[in-house]
Amino acid sequence: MTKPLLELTGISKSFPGVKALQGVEFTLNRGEVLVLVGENGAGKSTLMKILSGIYQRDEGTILVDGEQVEIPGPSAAQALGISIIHQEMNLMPDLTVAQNIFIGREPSVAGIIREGALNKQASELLTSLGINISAKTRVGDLTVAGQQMVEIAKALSYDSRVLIMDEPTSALTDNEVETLFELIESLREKGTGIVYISHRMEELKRLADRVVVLRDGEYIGQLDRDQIDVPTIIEMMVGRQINSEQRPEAKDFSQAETVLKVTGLSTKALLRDVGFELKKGEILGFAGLMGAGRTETARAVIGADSRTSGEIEVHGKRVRISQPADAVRSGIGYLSEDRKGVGLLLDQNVWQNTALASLNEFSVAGMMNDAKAKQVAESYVKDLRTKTPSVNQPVKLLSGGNQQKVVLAKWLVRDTDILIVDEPTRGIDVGAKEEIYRLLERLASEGKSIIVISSELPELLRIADRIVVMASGRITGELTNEDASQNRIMDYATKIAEEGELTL
Amino acid sequence: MSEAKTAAPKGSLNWKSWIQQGLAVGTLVLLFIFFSIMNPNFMQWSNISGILLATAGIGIMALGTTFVIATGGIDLSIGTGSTLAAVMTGVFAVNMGLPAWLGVLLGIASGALMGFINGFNVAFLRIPPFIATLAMMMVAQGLGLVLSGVAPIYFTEISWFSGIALGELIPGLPNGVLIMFVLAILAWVVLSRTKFGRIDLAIGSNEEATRLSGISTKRWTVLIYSVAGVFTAIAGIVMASRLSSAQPQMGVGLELQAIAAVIIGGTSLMGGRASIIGTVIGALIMSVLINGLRIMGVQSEWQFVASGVVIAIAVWFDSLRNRGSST
Amino acid sequence: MSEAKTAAPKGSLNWKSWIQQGLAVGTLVLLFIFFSIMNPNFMQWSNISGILLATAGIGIMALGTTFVIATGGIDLSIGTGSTLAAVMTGVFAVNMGLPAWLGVLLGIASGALMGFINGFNVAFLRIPPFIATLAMMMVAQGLGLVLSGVAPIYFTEISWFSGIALGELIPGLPNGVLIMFVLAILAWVVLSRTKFGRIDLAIGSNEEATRLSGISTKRWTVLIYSVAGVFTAIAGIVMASRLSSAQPQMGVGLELQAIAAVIIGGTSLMGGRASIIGTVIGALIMSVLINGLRIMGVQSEWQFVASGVVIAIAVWFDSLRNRGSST
Amino acid sequence: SSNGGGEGDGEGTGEGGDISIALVSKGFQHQFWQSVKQGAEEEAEAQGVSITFDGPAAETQVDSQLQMLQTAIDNRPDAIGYAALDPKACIPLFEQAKAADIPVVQFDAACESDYGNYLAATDGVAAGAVAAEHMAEAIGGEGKVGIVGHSQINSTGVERRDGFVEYLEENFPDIEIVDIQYGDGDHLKSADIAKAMLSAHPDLAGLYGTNEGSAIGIVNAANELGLEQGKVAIVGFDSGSAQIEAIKNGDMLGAVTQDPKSIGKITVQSALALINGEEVEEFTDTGSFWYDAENIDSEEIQAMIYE
Ligand SMILES: Nc1ncnc2c1ncn2[C@@H]1O[C@H](COP(=O)(O)OP(=O)(O)OP(=O)(O)O)[C@@H](O)[C@H]1O
Ligand SMILES: Nc1ncnc2c1ncn2[C@@H]1O[C@H](COP(=O)(O)OP(=O)(O)OP(=O)(O)O)[C@@H](O)[C@H]1O
Ligand SMILES: [Mg+2]
Ligand SMILES: [Mg+2]
Repeated sequence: MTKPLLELTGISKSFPGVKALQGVEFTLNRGEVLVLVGENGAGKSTLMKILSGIYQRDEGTILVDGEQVEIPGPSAAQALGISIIHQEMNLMPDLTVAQNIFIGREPSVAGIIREGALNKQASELLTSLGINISAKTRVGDLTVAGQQMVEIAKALSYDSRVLIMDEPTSALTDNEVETLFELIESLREKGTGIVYISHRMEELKRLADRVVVLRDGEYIGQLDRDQIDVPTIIEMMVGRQINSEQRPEAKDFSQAETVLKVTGLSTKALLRDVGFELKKGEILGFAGLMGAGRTETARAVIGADSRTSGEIEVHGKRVRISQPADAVRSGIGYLSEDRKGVGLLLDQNVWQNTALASLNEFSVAGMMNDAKAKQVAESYVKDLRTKTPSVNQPVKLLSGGNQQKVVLAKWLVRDTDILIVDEPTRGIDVGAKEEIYRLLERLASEGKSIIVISSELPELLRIADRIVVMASGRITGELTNEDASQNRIMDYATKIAEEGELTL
Repeated sequence: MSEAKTAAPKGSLNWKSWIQQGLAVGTLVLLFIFFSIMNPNFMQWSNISGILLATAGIGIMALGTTFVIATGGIDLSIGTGSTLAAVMTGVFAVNMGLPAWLGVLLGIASGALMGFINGFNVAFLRIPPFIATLAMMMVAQGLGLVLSGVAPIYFTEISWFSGIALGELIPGLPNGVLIMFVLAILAWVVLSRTKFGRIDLAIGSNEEATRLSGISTKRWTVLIYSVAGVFTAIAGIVMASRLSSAQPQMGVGLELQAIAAVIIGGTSLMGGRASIIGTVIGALIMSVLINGLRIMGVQSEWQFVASGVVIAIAVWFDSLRNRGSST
Repeated sequence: MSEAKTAAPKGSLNWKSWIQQGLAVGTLVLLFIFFSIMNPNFMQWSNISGILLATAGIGIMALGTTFVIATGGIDLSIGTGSTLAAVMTGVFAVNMGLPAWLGVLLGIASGALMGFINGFNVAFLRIPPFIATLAMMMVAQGLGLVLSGVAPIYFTEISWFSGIALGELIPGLPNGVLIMFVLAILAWVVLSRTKFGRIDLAIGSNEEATRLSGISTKRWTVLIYSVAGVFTAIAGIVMASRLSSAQPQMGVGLELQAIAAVIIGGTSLMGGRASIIGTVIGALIMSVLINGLRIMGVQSEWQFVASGVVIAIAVWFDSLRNRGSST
Repeated sequence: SSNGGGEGDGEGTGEGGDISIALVSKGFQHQFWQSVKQGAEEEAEAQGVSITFDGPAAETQVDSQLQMLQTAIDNRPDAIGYAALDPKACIPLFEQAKAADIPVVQFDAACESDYGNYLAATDGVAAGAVAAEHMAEAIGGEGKVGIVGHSQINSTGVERRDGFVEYLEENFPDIEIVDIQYGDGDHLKSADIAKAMLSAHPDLAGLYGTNEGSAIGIVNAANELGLEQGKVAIVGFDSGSAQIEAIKNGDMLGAVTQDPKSIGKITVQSALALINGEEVEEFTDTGSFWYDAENIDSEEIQAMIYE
């Protein structure tokens, strides 16, 4: 047998106040998909960043093809044939898709870039990957999902021997996920070694040749393909058992008060006559494919984007919402899907972010009561099991999933009657996910009303009392949880697409 | 949910911010030592208080600008704006003969108005801060000349006016310096202890995230620029008080010095990070440097060179501190 | 997913950038029409070519600075830097008596060196661009005075020197203007069609992402500032050629005008978005405005006010265009 | 009023009947230039001609000033008045004026062109010497003296400094000039410079400011430091109400004034003479005059100083 493609032993890495990795080891063979799992903050991304030259390890050895190597920077990683799809978007928003993918590698003649060839090359790549995005689109104009697809295309364009994917599907809907899996299959056949990080347990079985589990920066163990069993893995990850298969019991909301009523909502870009009602104590799910308009609906409702038409009633009263501050005043909070871009103050710390939507609550006559804000933040850190050395830690230093918990905490503190959560569990580990579901359920049972936008159908089926399905800026269907199934939802979500009305 | 505990190295942030100011203070102390050795007269109290007084104008401007820069904006109108505010004070208090205290208040109000217009242009008309305030800089310069009739307005009739900067409520310390320190403390409280300060930094950190958190970022932006305008006007009045007159071309070019003081003090032009103490120290570094070079009798042209080099080195030292944490 | 469609507005970028330049051009045309009506002399070719020639210095500086601003940086050293480069040319070609062409080349090289130092300080020493280039601005001002002996250096002995700006390879069009346009075309090609330009914009768009793409952003940053330094030096030499002399304080204060021209032209101070055509138009708007007000006989003090207001309005119009897309 | 020159003139040129004169000065914000402007405007009104008065924002902006001259030529006035910031850079434009047959009168500082050598100005070197003479007298011919200049480049700044320095070097070897620094004529900057000089040289006997801003800066410095009157002899330049006040109350020994109004007046007169084809004098020294507490109320001086 040939030497393994990649062999890591005794890798350790500390940050101030955090031991991110301690003596971690694993090997990766040619044509193998190795799935790395672990709770938020377990050290998965850190390990991969060491491999791709972004961080330097404190201890340990890295062998590539049996040869010890140093990886001092991203270009060294590229030279070794290692490329990475980052968990957090790392794209240049002002450049086009094609320009992003081939940055620094543009086809040129005498120093002049052949823009046509560049676009053609990118289009071919995107087509071959089944990604339906124009190569000339500015990346900043894409949705998070679109950006994630560009990240994937970019990493694949390097034609690497080792491909690291750090939660590539966290922002994707099932269709894109399917395409990605097909890609992974073909790469495996070509002999590429793949390290795949995910919190989606259902993906493990599909993909994994081997599963490696990390917990608190330590190597816990590994399972081969035939040993893979989700409950076992979860137990290795979190040290206890979790049942995630349950569905909410059917409730009758016909008598409940309508707390939010949206009618005739349209926007210039996409939405056409969107209308729905939300009852007191209800969890309403929004399903749809990438770009269906769920995020845009939420943003239009809270006044983050301008509407061309549409009326909003809260508790039966028409409200005028022209900016998010109006929405919050009317009791509507919105947790955005793009936590890094518009969800967090990255340079500020955990408690400052947690307090951001509730400054009035933490201040008297304009003077802040920081002690109270810290105390509340600490209680949410505990509640949500956010892994952070302290509430004084800048959020940019937290792992992706823990950042998400901070955003969630911000809205939980604000305690609005209506909460719209857009991809609330994006990047959150199974254990914590379950806790968030319970939290949302508890809030609903306390009389709050919640809209959950999610691209994970199991998630919607797990918590939503009712599911609205969108396609191409319209609402195409509505199902109670009882009637809903993944198939029925997909039917609605692709309805208009099949009728060919989607072209805008 | 109430008594959660975290195994946190508490106060680690404070420690860092102390180091930060420590480094700037270090530069300041080094300059002090160096100049004292070069010329013993440097350490006389009359010279020190002269340095402090020379810092007052730029220092006060810089304090206000710190709030603007904290949002990721910039205010180029502070130099000529301070002049216009002084001229307005003169117009009201001298030319129109209103009571002097009212003239001063109206002068400050005109500064607030300039700031308001800046903020409105930035937040609601979406003119980039650089251009909005550059335009205001030009308008203020022109109006200052027009309203003063291109001639100084003298406050000599108003007996207490020169006392604003030169009187000594605390014996030995000119009031202008006192005003700077009082405003600095006020600004420090506002930045670090109030909702205003919190939102100021939040906007600079991520405006959209702040907006989506239910904060009317536009209105706050207008307010922040208006507050900066008030500081600018006070700076103008303090400088005018030193001269007992509003000189219509006084403030030209001071904006870059004030902004430099802010950045030397560790506030980031990208927004989201600001230090009031740093700003004061930054302003002091600039004045001490210039005064020291003058007292050493360094030729004017070499003063430029030396100042440039020292400022670069000071900020470079400061950036070393950040090495570890970022990447 | 193969059948999922995205509503990507194809080619929207080009369309948008046309509108953008269209609006700036619109302002320019409006100004032309207005001033021609106010004073028929405005439209004389000698006045037009005068405006163009007056634009050359700032315009060339602004072109170089566009590359720096595209990275999200800023270059405050262009004003005094252009002066220093002109003085260096004088020192080499006149004082030291080297062949004049060599003097010019060495003058340009000294501009590149200034840019190199700026870039090094920004990229490797992590000094914020504002401070790094402010320091260079002061150093250049001082060195310009020192090296010139605080007096103009005259190029009158070098017969062809004034031809650099004032000769007419194309009859009726001063060479200085020609140089500006040639450099603009060059800069346009470089920005939009070369790896240099692509990386320039990538750094401004997201430096970290660019670095993670395996690009040595630091080295490119140094190169970008150096290139800007070359433009600055050429600007200085063109201005010196107009005056047949290196005036040791010639460029003081021009930096803000040049940066304003860049931003009026639609380049974002945040980086990532830049327009060379816009920069040229921005520089022209500034000159036309000043020249037009002068030729109308508007008083100097009102010229400030009018310029400020027009610049704000021009950029506000421009920002209207962006309304729809962002938010 | 300061409004006299502006608006009417653009139209004036168009109507043809009026005589228009375009004055391009070195600046407009300083009191000195405002007085030149005033003198010119008064004369213009008396003669029934219209004038424009323009100047760059700072006296370093040679380029901008040339642009103003170019604009003036393009406007085809009947005559141009020009104060050269740089003696050589203006030569090509003077050729243009010559070609366009526009007479040029110069004031304050000359252009080294063959065309238009009519000049109304002050001899700055001589004026500096006048200041030095009184300084030497006041400090008894010995001691340390500092200079707060307003420009190390601008001809007026250089001449007033050099005249002062040379006079002392020649006549008073016991007077040491310990420091020369430049405050751009900015009151505050000059005050801070003067304070630094006084700190560095506690035994300083005299300070000389080369223009109004520099001189007032020195006075302010002495006041802020609480120096007793007369401990340091302060000699100034130009006038303005603060300076007049300082001289009257003894804070300042005295100052040299020029006659800017006459410069403006003579410039307009010469321009009119040239338009009418008359001969004018090549050079008019408008003179520099010492004034102090004693002679300040005399008629000659009152005519020359301005508030
Ligand atoms: N630059 C840094 N400075 C300080 N601490 C860091 C830094 N980067 C990561 N950490 C910490 O290291 C630990 C591991 O983080 P890492 O991002 O590797 O987790 P992860 O397993 O990828 O989690 P997730 O599933 O949430 O993405 C976390 O506690 C995180 O807060
Ligand atoms: N800023 C923007 N500029 C142009 N088009 C946009 C912008 N934001 C969204 N869109 C377009 O609007 C459509 C709807 O996006 P939206 O984010 O609402 O979809 P979604 O259902 O939330 O899907 P997902 O978030 O999974 O992509 C997409 O086609 C997207 O391309
Ligand atoms: Mg991670
Ligand atoms: Mg979405």
